[in-house]
Amino acid sequence: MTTKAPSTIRAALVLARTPIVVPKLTKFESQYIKYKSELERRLMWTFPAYYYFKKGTMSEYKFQSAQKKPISKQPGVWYPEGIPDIKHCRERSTKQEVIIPKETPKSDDTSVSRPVVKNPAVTRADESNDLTSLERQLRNTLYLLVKSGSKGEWKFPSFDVGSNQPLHEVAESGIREIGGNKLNTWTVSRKPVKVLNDGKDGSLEFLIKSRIFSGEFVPKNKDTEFKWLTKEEIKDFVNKDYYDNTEYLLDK
Amino acid sequence: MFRNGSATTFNTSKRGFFTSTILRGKPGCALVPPVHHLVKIDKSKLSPRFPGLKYDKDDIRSPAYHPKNTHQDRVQEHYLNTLQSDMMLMNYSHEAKTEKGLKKRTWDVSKSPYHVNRPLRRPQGPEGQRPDVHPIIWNNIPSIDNVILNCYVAESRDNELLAVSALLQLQQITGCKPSIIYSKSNVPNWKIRSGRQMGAKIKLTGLPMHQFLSTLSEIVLPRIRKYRGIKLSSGDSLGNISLGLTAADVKFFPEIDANQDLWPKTFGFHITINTTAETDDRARTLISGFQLPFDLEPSKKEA
Amino acid sequence: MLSTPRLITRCKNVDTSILTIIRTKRTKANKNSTGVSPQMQRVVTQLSVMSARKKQPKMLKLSNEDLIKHQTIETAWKIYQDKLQGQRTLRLKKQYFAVKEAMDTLKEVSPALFYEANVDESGKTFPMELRVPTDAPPREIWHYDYTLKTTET
Amino acid sequence: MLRRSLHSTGLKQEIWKDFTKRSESLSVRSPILKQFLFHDNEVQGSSTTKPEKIGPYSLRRYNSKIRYKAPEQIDETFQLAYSFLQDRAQNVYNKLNNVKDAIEETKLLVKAEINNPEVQYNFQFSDKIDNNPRLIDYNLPVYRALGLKHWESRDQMLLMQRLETLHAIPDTLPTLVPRANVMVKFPYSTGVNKWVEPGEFLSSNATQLEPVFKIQEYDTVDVEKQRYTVLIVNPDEPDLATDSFKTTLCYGLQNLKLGYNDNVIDARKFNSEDNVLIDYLPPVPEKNAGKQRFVVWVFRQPHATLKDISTISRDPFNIRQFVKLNELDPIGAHIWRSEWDTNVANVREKYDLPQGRVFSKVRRP
Repeated sequence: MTTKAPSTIRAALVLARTPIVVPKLTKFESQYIKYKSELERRLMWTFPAYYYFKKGTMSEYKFQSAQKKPISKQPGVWYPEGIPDIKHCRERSTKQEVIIPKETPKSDDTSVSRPVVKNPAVTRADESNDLTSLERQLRNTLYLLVKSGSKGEWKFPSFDVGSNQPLHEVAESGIREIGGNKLNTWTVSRKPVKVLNDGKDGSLEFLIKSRIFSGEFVPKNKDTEFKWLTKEEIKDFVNKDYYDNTEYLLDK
Repeated sequence: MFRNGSATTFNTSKRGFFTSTILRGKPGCALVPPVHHLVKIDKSKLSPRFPGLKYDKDDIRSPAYHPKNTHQDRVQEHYLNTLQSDMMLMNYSHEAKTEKGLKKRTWDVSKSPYHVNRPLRRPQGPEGQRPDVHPIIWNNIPSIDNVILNCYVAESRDNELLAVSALLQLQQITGCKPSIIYSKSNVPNWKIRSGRQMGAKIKLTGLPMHQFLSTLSEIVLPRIRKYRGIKLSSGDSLGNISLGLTAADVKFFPEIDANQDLWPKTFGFHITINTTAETDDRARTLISGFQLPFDLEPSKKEA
Repeated sequence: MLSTPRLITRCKNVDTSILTIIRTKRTKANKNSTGVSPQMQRVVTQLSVMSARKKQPKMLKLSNEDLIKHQTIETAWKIYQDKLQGQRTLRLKKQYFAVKEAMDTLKEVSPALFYEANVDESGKTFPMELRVPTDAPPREIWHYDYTLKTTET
Repeated sequence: MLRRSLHSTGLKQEIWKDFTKRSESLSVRSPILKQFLFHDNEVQGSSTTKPEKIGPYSLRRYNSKIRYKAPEQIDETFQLAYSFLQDRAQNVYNKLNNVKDAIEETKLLVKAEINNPEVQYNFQFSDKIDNNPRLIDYNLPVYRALGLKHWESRDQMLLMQRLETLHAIPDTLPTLVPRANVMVKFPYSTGVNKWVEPGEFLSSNATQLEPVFKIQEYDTVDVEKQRYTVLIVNPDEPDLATDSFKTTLCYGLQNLKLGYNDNVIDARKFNSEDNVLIDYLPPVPEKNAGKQRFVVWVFRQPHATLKDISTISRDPFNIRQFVKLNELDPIGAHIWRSEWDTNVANVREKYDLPQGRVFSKVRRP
């Protein structure tokens, strides 16, 4: 364990931004999910259109005219692909494709029924690869790394612990000293997540886990550089054993 | 199947007798290892009837097969990637011990031989037995087990058709098949007779459960006027939290909201979230991770 | 599952002559007959929506090759999920022992800090800002304009 | 020759497709089926046109081929699953090189091949009892593991149920831990070539000539040195002296050598002098003496030959003593029942046995 009286105790802050968008599926996962949802559609009950579109109403007419009618069974006709078995205008041996009638998009596109357009998951910060922006890598968790001066190393921001302040308060107030007050962070827990003893001066560094929800890190003095990096990117910036010690703490 | 890896040579000449030791459980009962019926016989597999029932439910050849993992479950991934490690850290307590719950007390066997098979005594004090509370380590981090919706319709004591509407309402909201609940007791002055259909209930697990929780937290609860969050007093001290929705709140569900003319009458229901947590506090921490609000300042009463 | 005829026969306040007509409920005939109370008609439609009658697809009959393909896919998925589960458990285990070691060191080094850190946080809840990731990002991805609240929490 | 793999990431070693070290029966026999399962690139790559979608190989009639609709996306998902499982099998094979202990090795061999779709296809859709070694080769541990699982899913339960309900277990031997699948049939007497279901009633005509056994071992056993003994006992022979029943030995074979595949014991398989313990005597139950059970017991012999077979006798035969004397390990059993019918007299005459007695109810004095 550590020596009896270490020279200094430091509290470091592992500041994380949780992912904004759903994580990326691997090839096998996405293909498997596609296969299972196709299987589910094949085994799904027929859509009870008579319940949602009353008989004789305008909406029912519009709905039925938009549907693709299956081939019906006629007497005396030979069906090589199997005799059609239609119930509630659905061919029972295949999946049912319900086509939702689309109105023609009106000119002003603020109406409620305009088609839903998904925002791209790749933002401008991703394209310009701006590592200091919080709007990059929306599918992964971003961690704040700080380097003091040009010669320092990239590591989590750490601060010396005074005599009476608990660890997590030191970490939180320290980050606001170097990064400005516009930081809406939430300390996950008062308990340190990991203890690192720096070989050189034998000081102990306790990591405190915290999450940022809004605001940004604005360094007060110019020579502190900072970067928001994912777990893989941290690997290249941080020296080897520092990464090995903290690798399992970082989320995907 | 009574077989370890290699071929067991069973000593057929004489059954091996064990000395009856206290360790082997209650003395005085037969301690001979079983000799017969070593192979468990499942008669349903032997009879030629009902071939469809021979497959288990997740075999594709079974008529009751329902495919799972049909969509990416964002709530489950959120729990696994973010909440789980945070929960373990928040609930960590240094050198914590398992808090023994109240247990039934055993008789002192050495006092008298008649105490051997006597039923256990009730635990000390007025309460009944309580389960132990274990410290959270890496393999017992609380997670949500299932969510139960229970829609009891009081008016259906005189008009039983309302139970059918409640049934369809739950199926509309969750997309799963609910089941009918029947009145159990016979209370004349509340005009309730047992055995009548009084509403519907449904148990949600997996993807439907997560979809219901996200619809609840992102669409329904924010729309409720002056919603103060789940009460802190809710919970059965075994890690299950419940909340209620009134008939008006149910109208905010997108499935009901989309065709309001089909739903002149809606029914409120109770939502019970069963978690694997062992105390209410841990369950509350877990559920708050899915953006379900809690009434943290009950003191500030609204005007 | 609730079967249609059983429930209707239990309804007391409907005289039985109508019941027989209901049994053939959706045919043309009942349209111009004495008709049925709209409330009863709505319940009958609700029942038919929930019943599997005329809505179930054909049983899925796979050829031998496709059955083997399906079984191979399911086994691969199960093994893949077990592998992921193993990795997650290992990571959580390392995290647990890291916290344990940190608290041990802290207790040894400075009991005051240890006392502060070991305060019971059992009632703590996640803040509402902790967002469940969605399929696509919101229009305004990140809110920069955050001013510290007056009372320092 | 190494085929170009599905992924374009250069040549990838495909363990389930090279049969240099692996046996032939780990792959599907017909090339059309293989093409349908894997849409082998080799066929698609070379021919410009994509092969028109022929229906699945297992549906033989052209109409059913056309009418068949496969679930969507199943082929692409299968390819990814296949390569995932193949990589795992590759790792297991690599591990195999540096493992010495025999049990460990068989476990790894099973683990490597059990998820191979071709192995599953061979096993699930071909005869498991009269197995064709090209498709199901019980020498391979993976087929033995699959065979054991299949046996335990039904036939083993049926056997144990019949042995216990007909009380063959306490009456002849105290108990049985079944490890081998024992099958019996009587093809010589009537030419009916059907395996007997345990506990069935067989007419005396059917059991006239000696039976044929098939003993399928699922454990890894030293095939060369292991010898087997087969005894057929009848615990319901009426014994007037003690006014009760006695056990007689109906047929006894010893020192049988079995392989995993060629394990059918019939006249061709053994020569009479050193294999036959006692000649076959057909069941000849006497009238009104009730139903008689004939229990077939199969044992593993600890040594190549039995210790002392001099004292063996057909009529008062004590099977427990015999088993204890020769330290035989019971691994499987079978049972059939027979009762008196009009043909019993012919069978007795054929084997010049004495006239059958006719029992009748006697009023207690």
